[in-house]
Amino acid sequence: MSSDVVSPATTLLRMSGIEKSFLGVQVLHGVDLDLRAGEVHALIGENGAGKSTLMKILAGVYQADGGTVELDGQSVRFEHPLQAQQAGVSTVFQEFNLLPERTVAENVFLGREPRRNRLVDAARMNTDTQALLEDLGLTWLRPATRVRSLSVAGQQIVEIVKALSYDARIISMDEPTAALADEEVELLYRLIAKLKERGVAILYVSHRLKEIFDLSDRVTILKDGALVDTVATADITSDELVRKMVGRPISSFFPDKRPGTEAGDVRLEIRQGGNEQVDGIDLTVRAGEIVALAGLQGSGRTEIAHALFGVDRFTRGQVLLDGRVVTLRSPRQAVRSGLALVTEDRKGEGLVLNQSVAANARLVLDAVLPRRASQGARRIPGILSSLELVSRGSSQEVRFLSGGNQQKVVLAKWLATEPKVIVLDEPTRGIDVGAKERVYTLMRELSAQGVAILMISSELPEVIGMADRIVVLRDGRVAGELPGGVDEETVMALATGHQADERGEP
Amino acid sequence: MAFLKQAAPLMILAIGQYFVIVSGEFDLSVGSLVGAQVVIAAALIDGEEGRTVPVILLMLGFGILVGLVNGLITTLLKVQSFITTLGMMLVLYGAIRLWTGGAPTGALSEAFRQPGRGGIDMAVVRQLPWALMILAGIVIVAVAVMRSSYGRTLMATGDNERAAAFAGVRVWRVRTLAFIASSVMATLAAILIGGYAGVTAQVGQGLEFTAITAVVLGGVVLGGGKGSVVAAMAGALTLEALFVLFNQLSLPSTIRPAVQGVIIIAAVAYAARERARPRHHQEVPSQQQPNEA
Amino acid sequence: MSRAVAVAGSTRTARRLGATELVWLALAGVVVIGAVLVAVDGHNLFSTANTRDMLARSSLLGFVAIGQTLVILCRSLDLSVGYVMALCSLIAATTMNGDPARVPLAIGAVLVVAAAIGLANGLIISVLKVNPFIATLGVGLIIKGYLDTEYQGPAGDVPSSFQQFGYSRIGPVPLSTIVMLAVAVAGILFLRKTRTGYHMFAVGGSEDVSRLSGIRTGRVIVTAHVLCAVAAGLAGLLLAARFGTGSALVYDSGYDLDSIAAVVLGGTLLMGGRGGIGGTIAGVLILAVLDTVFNILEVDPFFKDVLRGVIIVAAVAIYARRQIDRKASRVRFGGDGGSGGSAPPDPVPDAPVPAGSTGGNA
Amino acid sequence: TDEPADTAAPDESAAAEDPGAEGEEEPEQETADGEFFVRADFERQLAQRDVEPEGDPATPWLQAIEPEYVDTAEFAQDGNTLCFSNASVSNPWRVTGWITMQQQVEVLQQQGLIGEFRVSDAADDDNQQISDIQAFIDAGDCNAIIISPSTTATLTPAVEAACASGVPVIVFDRGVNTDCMVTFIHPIGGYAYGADAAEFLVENLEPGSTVLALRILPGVDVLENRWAAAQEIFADSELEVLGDEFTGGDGAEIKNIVTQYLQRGEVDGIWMDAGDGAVAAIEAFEDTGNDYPVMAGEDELSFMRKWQETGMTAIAPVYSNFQWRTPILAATMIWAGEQVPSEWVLPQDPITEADRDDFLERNADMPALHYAKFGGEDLPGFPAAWQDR
Ligand SMILES: Nc1ncnc2c1ncn2[C@@H]1O[C@H](COP(=O)(O)OP(=O)(O)OP(=O)(O)O)[C@@H](O)[C@H]1O
Ligand SMILES: Nc1ncnc2c1ncn2[C@@H]1O[C@H](COP(=O)(O)OP(=O)(O)OP(=O)(O)O)[C@@H](O)[C@H]1O
Ligand SMILES: [Mg+2]
Ligand SMILES: [Mg+2]
Repeated sequence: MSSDVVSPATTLLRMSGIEKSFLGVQVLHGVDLDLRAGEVHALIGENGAGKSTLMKILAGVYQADGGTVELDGQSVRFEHPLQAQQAGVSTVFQEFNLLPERTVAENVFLGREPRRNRLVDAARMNTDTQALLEDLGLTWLRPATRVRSLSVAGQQIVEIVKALSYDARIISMDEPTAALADEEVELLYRLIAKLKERGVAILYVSHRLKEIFDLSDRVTILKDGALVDTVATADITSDELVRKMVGRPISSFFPDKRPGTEAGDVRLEIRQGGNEQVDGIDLTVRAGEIVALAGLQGSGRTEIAHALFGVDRFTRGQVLLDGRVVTLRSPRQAVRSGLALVTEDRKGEGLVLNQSVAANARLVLDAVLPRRASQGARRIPGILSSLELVSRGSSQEVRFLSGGNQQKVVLAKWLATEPKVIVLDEPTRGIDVGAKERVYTLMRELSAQGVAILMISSELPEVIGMADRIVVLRDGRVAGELPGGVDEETVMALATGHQADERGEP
Repeated sequence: MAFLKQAAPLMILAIGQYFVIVSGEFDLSVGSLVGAQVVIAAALIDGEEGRTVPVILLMLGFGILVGLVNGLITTLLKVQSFITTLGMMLVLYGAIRLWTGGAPTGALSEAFRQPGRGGIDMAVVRQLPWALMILAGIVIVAVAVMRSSYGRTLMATGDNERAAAFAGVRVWRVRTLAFIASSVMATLAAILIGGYAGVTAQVGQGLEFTAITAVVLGGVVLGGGKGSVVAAMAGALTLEALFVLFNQLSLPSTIRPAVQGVIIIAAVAYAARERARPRHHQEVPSQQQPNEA
Repeated sequence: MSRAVAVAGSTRTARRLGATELVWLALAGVVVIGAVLVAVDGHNLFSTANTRDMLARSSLLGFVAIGQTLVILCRSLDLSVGYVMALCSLIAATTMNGDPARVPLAIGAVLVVAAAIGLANGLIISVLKVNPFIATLGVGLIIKGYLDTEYQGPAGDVPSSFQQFGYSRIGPVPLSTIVMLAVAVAGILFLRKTRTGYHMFAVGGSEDVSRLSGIRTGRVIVTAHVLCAVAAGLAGLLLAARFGTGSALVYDSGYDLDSIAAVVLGGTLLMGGRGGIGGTIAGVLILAVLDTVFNILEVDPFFKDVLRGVIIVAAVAIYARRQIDRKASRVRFGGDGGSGGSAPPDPVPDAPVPAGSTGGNA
Repeated sequence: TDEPADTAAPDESAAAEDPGAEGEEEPEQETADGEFFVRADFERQLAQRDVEPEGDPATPWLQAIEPEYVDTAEFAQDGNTLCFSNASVSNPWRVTGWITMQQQVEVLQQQGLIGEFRVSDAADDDNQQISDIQAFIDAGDCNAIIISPSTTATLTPAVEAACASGVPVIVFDRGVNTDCMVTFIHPIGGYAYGADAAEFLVENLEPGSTVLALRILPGVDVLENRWAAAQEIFADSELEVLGDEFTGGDGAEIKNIVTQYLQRGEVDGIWMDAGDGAVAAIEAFEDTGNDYPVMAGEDELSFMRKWQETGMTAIAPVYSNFQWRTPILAATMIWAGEQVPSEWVLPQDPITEADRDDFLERNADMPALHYAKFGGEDLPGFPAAWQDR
């Protein structure tokens, strides 16, 4: 598919020189972007490159500090999402934006419920939703189902349906496939094709290069908040794209193992672990080893971490630490047994945002080992400085730190407990390149010290580049185990349950 | 001195309420509890000096029990603390009157009245009230507690319960202890109030709202995780000073609630603005802005 | 696949029945237990007199609780309702001043003043970002100051024509109860049939999500507060009709906390986003039935307080239990054979094979 | 006249229609203002204090001042179910009276004069009390309904409905704006109470002395009457009223306020609209090292004991607690077809230093929050019933 398929390249939207800062940190540096009617325009870049921020500016969630947005040649400035919607711009946000207590139909039509005689026409809302769902081939979704009872993927689909239902001329989608299995991705492909035919412009963010090449006409690459390039997808190879995105060859991105790092005894072992979310999990991690858990979103990786850490439970099977069977019923017991868990949801589960760096860093010590807390806390400044934390001092509230620095505080908090096994769930999510490297280096240092590391990541390059072994999950079960350094397709194939060569090359 | 002596009970209540609020909860039962404790003291002591100490110990035990029940119902049964403590407020109010037949009976002993009423005679200030020394003791303990591991975990729990739980905090225990602290503080306040003014039927009524207002006035955020115990006390002191000021200005007493209402709304609105400012970017702009598009 | 969904769907509905229905079930339970206790005492709970009594007791709290439901659904709270009721009873009685011709004027005045107070509450909360607890407590204090200064006792005179609102009955049902139920029905329709009603659930569920979906959340909160205050104003009118005069002292009768208790007893979440007026009415009726039963059994008034406290907490604890169970609904590998209903059905067999550009021919 | 509203309840409609009542007085600034001061009532109550009540002084609850008897033959009957709608038992005065009433009922039940005694308590909620009264009416088997209204005036329609049901209605303590009941029982009233206290201060303080007024709540008209009478009297005196403060009847609040006034200057006299917490006010003087003030409290024992102990100059105005017996007796009289006064004004004599010790001795074993003139010494339950509660 090439860009000249779309013959009359009417430019619908032109964003130019967009600037945005958070807390004095500039995250967008004069970004330009234009969207043409009937095109799929991919937006790619590393985590934290500013893709979501750009989309949110377009959606009226944030306001740009500088630059202009032109819609049909008219300068616009959206102060409220409603204005964007009214102007024909709809958005699938990266975070879920659904009300769990409301039904699918109510969520889809939220904010613009159909009315008859000034009253909400619930029947029409349901039939319209039903029609929309049927139109999209989603017959298994019921308009009257409560969103709370849907799976993550189901919820993601509702999000997409909601955005489509706006009859918008511009639809931006922020990682819409992140939670989807292959079949649903297929479905999305079909939807996007239909939308293109109608002349809708689609701004599409995804980390999956395959989708970029499958779908897009043009691609804009962001790096560290700055525009790198906008090119026709047909004119670029995936290697080139990655180089533009990362700014250097990927191989040098992941630090090498420290000399002398060796896999020692088995530190952590899960035998046939299972509960309501996962089943038949067998897993071992040795001292000095990095094992990655890969899989699609919702495949149960986080659940394993939670069950291991006593947040949830394994109702079946056994967990062994250093060869001894343990029952961990609470995070407290887990910590006492030498475990640490860096959670995937940094703001929701990792940090107490209104508290200081110091308070966050010593929280686990205070909570679990109060008697040794003060003594243990003395190590913290050293740990923070070795992580190269940038802050205005240890009394600064962590909500004022950048994402990467926040992540360093989380890491420091766990390192202060001197864990024997550390579980890192999406340790680099939303942090910048420099901070990522710091995290990778730290992981190498820890494994050199004999710490067993279980890493969960949705970013395959990271999984492949860092792990000694990769355990791939699918639908809550172990789909297979791969050595580190395999190619992405092999991992994806296991994760989705399809053969890699079934699809075209990226 | 006299002013501080008068303010001491409210400050102590504010400290107790602070523990609960900073952990993200409410305690509406403190007013009823103060009333109940004074009535219990009068009924059980019944004027006999010898019973003073045992009865005070019993009161503390009762206070701990009330806090424990509040805490466990809130944390284990997952009833919102607003409802738990509202229920406790009704139960205490009714049970105490049921027990005493509607009006307080008995009498307090002289010894019981000393902490609230008496003091050490001194040269310069004439008298150093016991109440002030008790307050000072409580403040020192409260500040120390907030600096201890427990205090930090309490703060963390109020800020982000989930993150605290992931860090190994036993949330139910931390919160229950906060409720117990609140009830114990209410008990101590009851000892001072009963000592200060004796038994009356109305004692304690409405103190829960005054205490919550005081804490919020001190900049502590309802919902938890923000504000210091010293600020909460300062809020109580400010509120008490406001009442004295009203009196000094001979403001007609009927109009005082209105002025108080305006002041607390203004103070909290101002604090909300201040808080919103540094992180204003994180929020979607308020929809009141004019449409520029 | 469709089987799995059907199963999921039906279990859902079975669970959903709970929310409001549970409260009505609880009401039925309270009525049955009450009737038995009353019967043992040698009376009949369902006698016309007692039925009237239960209904009459529900109407005043009913008005306030309907309004309170709206604000609580929005994750707000109104502690000023008692003061609004008192003020409105006085405005009504003094405006009428014994003249039947002035009744419409008085009703108009009450509604305007109540709406203005609600507006103030709503704006303080949504614009000044003051916590609803403090905002409405503060507004309540301001009204109290005005009442204390202006009124030294009951004032005004309600013509007997308007007193009918408080005293006349249609069959065993008091007129005020009929009006209250009419308002409740209007409220239910409002929540179920208007956009603003829908948006109240949304704002209570998540203010951020609502805003991102284009809802002007501030307006919704303000509307809820205006309606709540107007409902309290109606309660004030009812008071005036029943008292024949206006009385400031009503603010001490605890209708603020009682109404919140009734709403929560009615199954509405104090955290907002779920619940409704149907449940609230059941909650109010539970309290009214308890009152009547306690009265017939001559339960000590202080013991009533104890019982009420215990019943409210116990009821909410039971709702909370169910709330916890709900989460278990997304089971993938449950003991129930892993049927669940959470995982999206795998293939989409009956979807038409799309023509044109799928991933394959890219 | 037997217009009950004249005494305890101001008749607003009358006041509104006849603004001349206060308009022509054109009182100087400090006098009682407006709405809650009806000069005619004030003067009548003051005069009633000096009227010798009819009846045996040994049973003051059966005495009556200037009674106008009404015939009750139409209500004579054999039925003896007595229904009582109580406003509340939320303060010590009401608790004391309620016990007295129950003791009185027990005696009459033993005599077979009263059968069932049915009570509902409205917990100070007017609306609830209206429902309570309606429940009695609807039940239809009350042979008499006694009502102790929670707020003057607001219960008027409910009381009228009770009258309309044909059952004899007895109202006591606070009044309502109707005269449909068979009898309205009350002590002389709020003006007399407030005047007793104020006059004592005027007599016992030097001209130019300062007085602090402590009040419970705003907006309770019976309490407003007390204060209105006091203002009237203070205005004619040379005393300086420092201020009037609301205390909610809470001892701690009272002590705080008095202490604050003492810090600012001398307080020579204290006027209270009710004696709850009077001891706290006195202690404020002790604790700040000031001389005792001249004090008007109430016949609550805590105050009277403190008064005796300190020997201060004081008076205990009385709002006769023994009135709680009268409605019960009135009900049996009505059933028997005996005449009762349509407005049954009971004596209301303050306790002075002269009879203080006598009352204290009689109540020596009673709890602190008991009222000296409770009038139940001759009832069989005495003293245990009032002690144990
Ligand atoms: N509300 C906010 N406050 C402070 N910083 C923010 C905020 N939102 C985003 N950022 C920061 O801005 C930068 C860009 O974030 P953005 O979410 O746009 O990245 P992204 O390209 O979408 O990344 P991802 O691929 O992880 O979704 C990041 O460094 C992030 O930490
Ligand atoms: N339908 C659902 N509704 C609510 N929460 C869910 C649902 N499914 C999963 N979760 C929760 O979301 C979290 C992630 O789920 P899970 O472990 O299955 O996914 P994962 O493979 O870690 O994927 P990711 O972390 O990328 O979302 C877990 O805490 C799980 O309990
Ligand atoms: Mg993003
Ligand atoms: Mg995960």
